Amino acid sequence: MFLDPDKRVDLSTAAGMVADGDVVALGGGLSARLPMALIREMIRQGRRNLHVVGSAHSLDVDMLVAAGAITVCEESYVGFEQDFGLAPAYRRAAESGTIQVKESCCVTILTQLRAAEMGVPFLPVRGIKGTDMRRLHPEYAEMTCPFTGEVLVVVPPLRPDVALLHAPLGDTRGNLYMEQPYVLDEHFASAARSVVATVDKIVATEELVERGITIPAHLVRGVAEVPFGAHPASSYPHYAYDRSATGAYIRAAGTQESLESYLDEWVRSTDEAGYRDRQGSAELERLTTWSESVDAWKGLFA
Amino acid sequence: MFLDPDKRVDLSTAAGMVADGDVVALGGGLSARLPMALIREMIRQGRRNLHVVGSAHSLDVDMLVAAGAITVCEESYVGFEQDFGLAPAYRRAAESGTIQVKESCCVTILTQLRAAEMGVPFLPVRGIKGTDMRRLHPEYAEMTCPFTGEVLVVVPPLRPDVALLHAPLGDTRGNLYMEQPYVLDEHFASAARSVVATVDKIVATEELVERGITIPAHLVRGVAEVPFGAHPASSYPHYAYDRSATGAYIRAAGTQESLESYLDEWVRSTDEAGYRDRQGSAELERLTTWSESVDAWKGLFA
Amino acid sequence: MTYTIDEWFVVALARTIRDREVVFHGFGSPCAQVAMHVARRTHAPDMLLIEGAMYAINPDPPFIPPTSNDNSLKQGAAYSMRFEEFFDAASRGDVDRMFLSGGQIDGYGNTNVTAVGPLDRPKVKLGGGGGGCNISATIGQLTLWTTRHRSGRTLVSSCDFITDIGHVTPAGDRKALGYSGGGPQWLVTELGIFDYDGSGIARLREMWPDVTEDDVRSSTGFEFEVASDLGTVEPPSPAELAAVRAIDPLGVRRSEFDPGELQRTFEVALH
Amino acid sequence: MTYTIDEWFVVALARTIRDREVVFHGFGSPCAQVAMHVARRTHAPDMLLIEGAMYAINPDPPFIPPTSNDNSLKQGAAYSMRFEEFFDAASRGDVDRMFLSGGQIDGYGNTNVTAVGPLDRPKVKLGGGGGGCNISATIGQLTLWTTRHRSGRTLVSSCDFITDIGHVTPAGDRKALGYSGGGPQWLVTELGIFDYDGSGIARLREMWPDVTEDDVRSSTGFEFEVASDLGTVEPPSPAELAAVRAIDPLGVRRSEFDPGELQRTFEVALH
Repeated sequence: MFLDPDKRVDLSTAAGMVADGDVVALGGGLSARLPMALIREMIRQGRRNLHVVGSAHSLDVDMLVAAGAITVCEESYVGFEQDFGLAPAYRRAAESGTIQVKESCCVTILTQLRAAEMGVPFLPVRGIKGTDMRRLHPEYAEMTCPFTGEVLVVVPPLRPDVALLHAPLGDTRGNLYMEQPYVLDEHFASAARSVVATVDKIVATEELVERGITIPAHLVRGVAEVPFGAHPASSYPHYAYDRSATGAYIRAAGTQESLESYLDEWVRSTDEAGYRDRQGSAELERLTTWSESVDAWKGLFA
Repeated sequence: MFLDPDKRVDLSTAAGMVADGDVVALGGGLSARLPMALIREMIRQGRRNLHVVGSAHSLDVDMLVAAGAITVCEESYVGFEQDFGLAPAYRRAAESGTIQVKESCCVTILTQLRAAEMGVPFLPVRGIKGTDMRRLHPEYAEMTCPFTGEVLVVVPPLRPDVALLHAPLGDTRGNLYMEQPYVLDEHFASAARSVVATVDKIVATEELVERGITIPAHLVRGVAEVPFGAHPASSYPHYAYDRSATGAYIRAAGTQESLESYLDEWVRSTDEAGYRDRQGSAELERLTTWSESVDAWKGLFA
Repeated sequence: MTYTIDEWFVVALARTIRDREVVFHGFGSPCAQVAMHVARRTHAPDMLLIEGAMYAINPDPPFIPPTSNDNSLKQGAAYSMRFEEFFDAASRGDVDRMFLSGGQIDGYGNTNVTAVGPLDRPKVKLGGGGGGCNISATIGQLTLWTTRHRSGRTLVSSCDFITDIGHVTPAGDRKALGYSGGGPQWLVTELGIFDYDGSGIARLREMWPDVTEDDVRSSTGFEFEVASDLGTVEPPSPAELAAVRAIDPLGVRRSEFDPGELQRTFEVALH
Repeated sequence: MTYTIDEWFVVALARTIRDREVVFHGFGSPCAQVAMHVARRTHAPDMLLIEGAMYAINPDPPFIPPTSNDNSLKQGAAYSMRFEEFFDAASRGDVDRMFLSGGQIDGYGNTNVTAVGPLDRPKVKLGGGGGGCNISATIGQLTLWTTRHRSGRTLVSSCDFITDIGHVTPAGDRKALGYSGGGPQWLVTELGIFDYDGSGIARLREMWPDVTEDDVRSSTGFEFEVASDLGTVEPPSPAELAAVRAIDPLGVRRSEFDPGELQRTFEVALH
């Protein structure tokens, strides 16, 4: 556990807490609370050979794949839903065999995290049999229930080296406040060897207590304050999903060549302050207007 | 799941949702949020042959044992801590063999509830080996981990017929608000076939949402509004533990004979309105003064 | 007054829900998502609607956004489940119905959302199954759907990869696998509606009025039975159409359809 | 100025805690409970204190109440763990120390809180182990304590029932059982303080000044070693005594002692 009273670090130090080759859990899901500033910073630092794990993800995984940072991908889904469809870089890498796809299922990942949390070396899952998932996971086994005689698939613990989480609010000790859905973040925090977090804003502990702490400080190794640190994913209650910025990525991702230009322009040639500048403060502020009216909110997605 | 929009029932109907011979999970723990009004009502209704399960409990179990309602007791602890010591009726019944003591451990019960929640027929636990717990639980088994070769004890699911919970606040749909510690109540609610709840007060759903719902309505079969329904256990934020009323029970419990008189006077000869009258409204109101000052709070335990 | 195939399609999906069912859709499934809200606002007011990816219970979203993890989708919900709370409920059999789609769907209702072609070098790497794989085994009944039937590549004789299980898999049927869930009950496509016969094979029950049995057959890679009372899909009621338009003002449901399909327009019959 | 054995006793317990440890006590354990707060207020300010039964992290209770589930015990805590959150942390080895007592304690530090006498007809049905059984296997180190050593019935040659495991059980030692926890490190009684030798047997290290080695031996049912540097328990510092009195104004810690023991009074030495 992490007992330091002050866990604040800068983003570069935070991203440096991930080593090449680590098993990395990615917090949030789809277009919500993705640890994008950490993703971008790891790309700047040239991180390699990551084994990423998680549930349903999108830009975070696709951008890491595009940057050549991922060797093994063990997510339950990577894509942009019906809106932008398949994940371009992920798809290219999977189809050309440059990453190993160990696609999993939310329940299986949850169960493996629970095994790590509970300190047991295996746990059973009800499904999997009859599907082709074991072709991707020869490490699973089967056991016969001593009570019912049923044969169930059993899975080993999943103990990520580090969980990268983004929260709208945190304090200097590393307590984090999130809004639901927490997705797997609570389980990542307990199962991983350490949590490295970004928060849009560091506030007094009292403010977090008022709202309710989601992830307690003793699980968190470092916390970096990065405004719009999840952008273009959402970080409610502060800002909504930036559909337009995501669309810009998708358009650039048509070829690896144009994607490299995108990464150079938006990531490698700048830092997070520069990233925010280039996105434009008016554009970013617009994402915070979701709460003004239903029309304003809906307008963000039109 | 329970989808009726109005789950309100009177206490008698609520207690009637427990059948003789049921496996009954008791919510709360020690001196907090015990479902005492339901316990008393079940005694009035002459409920028999219950198999109670839970973590660390006190007056709820002891009183049911005193009334002859329990056949099997599968709690991790029954007693009155260092303050009043061993549980008098439970102890007599255990020593004379009139109840079957299947004492368990918090982690084991949690694990068995999780198996029921997860829909799997077994789960492993790390401990138990080396202890004598299996002398009380021949139903446990052992399995060899296919990944590590370790031998672990595995336990079957625990699916109570009904979980009896007390919450300070609820709504007409059956949503419940509790303060921490929730103890096993959340797991009981998910693992049991149904939840029957008492609440000190039924309030608007909006008020619960403001505070945060602990147990969602779809798990709750019936909810009865019973002021001081946990008394003499605490139900924060409303009232603290009534040490003096608990002491009166302990003094009466010295023999089964005096305990019968106690049950006649405080339970069998009256209803909950009468119970509150006999306790005295001034005495009950005093328990709500805990929040006025540290001295007032401390004074309740002096 | 006219309406379009996307509207009628989600109404048909909505009708597979019975009142007082506990129903879930996954992410990236706007047609199923809109359908659930239509059902709750019309014939199934007492269903328990679990909003996919938010796990919000009975929300009243002001609109359907183009992404499933947006907070608009929990507006009005008194309670949101935690991730594990939903998946546990589904695994232990407390969820009555789930909507599932697939890049490939075979005659038994097995679905593939993982990869088309060989696994080590797929022709198309699909997005992945999310949480469907395990809980397809245990949820009460499944409503399958696809808006890509006409492509001829979706309803296939055999899936290249089984992500979510139907009635019968190469490893056995549900009973042999020890699964409590009932499996696919309906398969709704932009051409027609299938149910499943006693052997677990899709059976054509209804078609849209602008579709012929030959259209269906030429687009379907597996052999299927045809119900003796093969009929036309019941048109949407004004209330159903109004519900579709109210819940999905941005038309997110349309993103599931090929642009050509969206040209299919129908007239409200005047009685 | 004088102080009493209960005060000195909890100070001795407190000293078994090292700074920056994650420490837990069970319910019904006021001596351990007070000791943890004393440690946090004196030599271990950066420990992580997990309040037993409340699972509150680093609370500053205004007083110790006579029951472990009282809300006073989470005052000032920014966070309280859920039940499973604590027990999972303990089970996976993230908790460094737990305090454990027992109606019977054997030489290896196995404890019995279940029943004295035959299991089907116990002579004394004890309260039960709560959550100690499983996590005694996995928590880093254990501080055992009893205030009933002098009774002669507590430190026994062999427990009638092993609820929580010590260093060696009839089924094997911790290594053979596959347990990662280090087991008992200290045993603090109202007569003296033991640690454990390489074979896992209690070894007398210190005694209170009003206790003789014969007192200890005649009250102990198992054979034990005596440290070559057998000494006297270090008296409490003014800061430690002040902390005891501040955290436990109701004197709840005294409920663990036989009334006769509470007469043991000591003088603060003037230097």
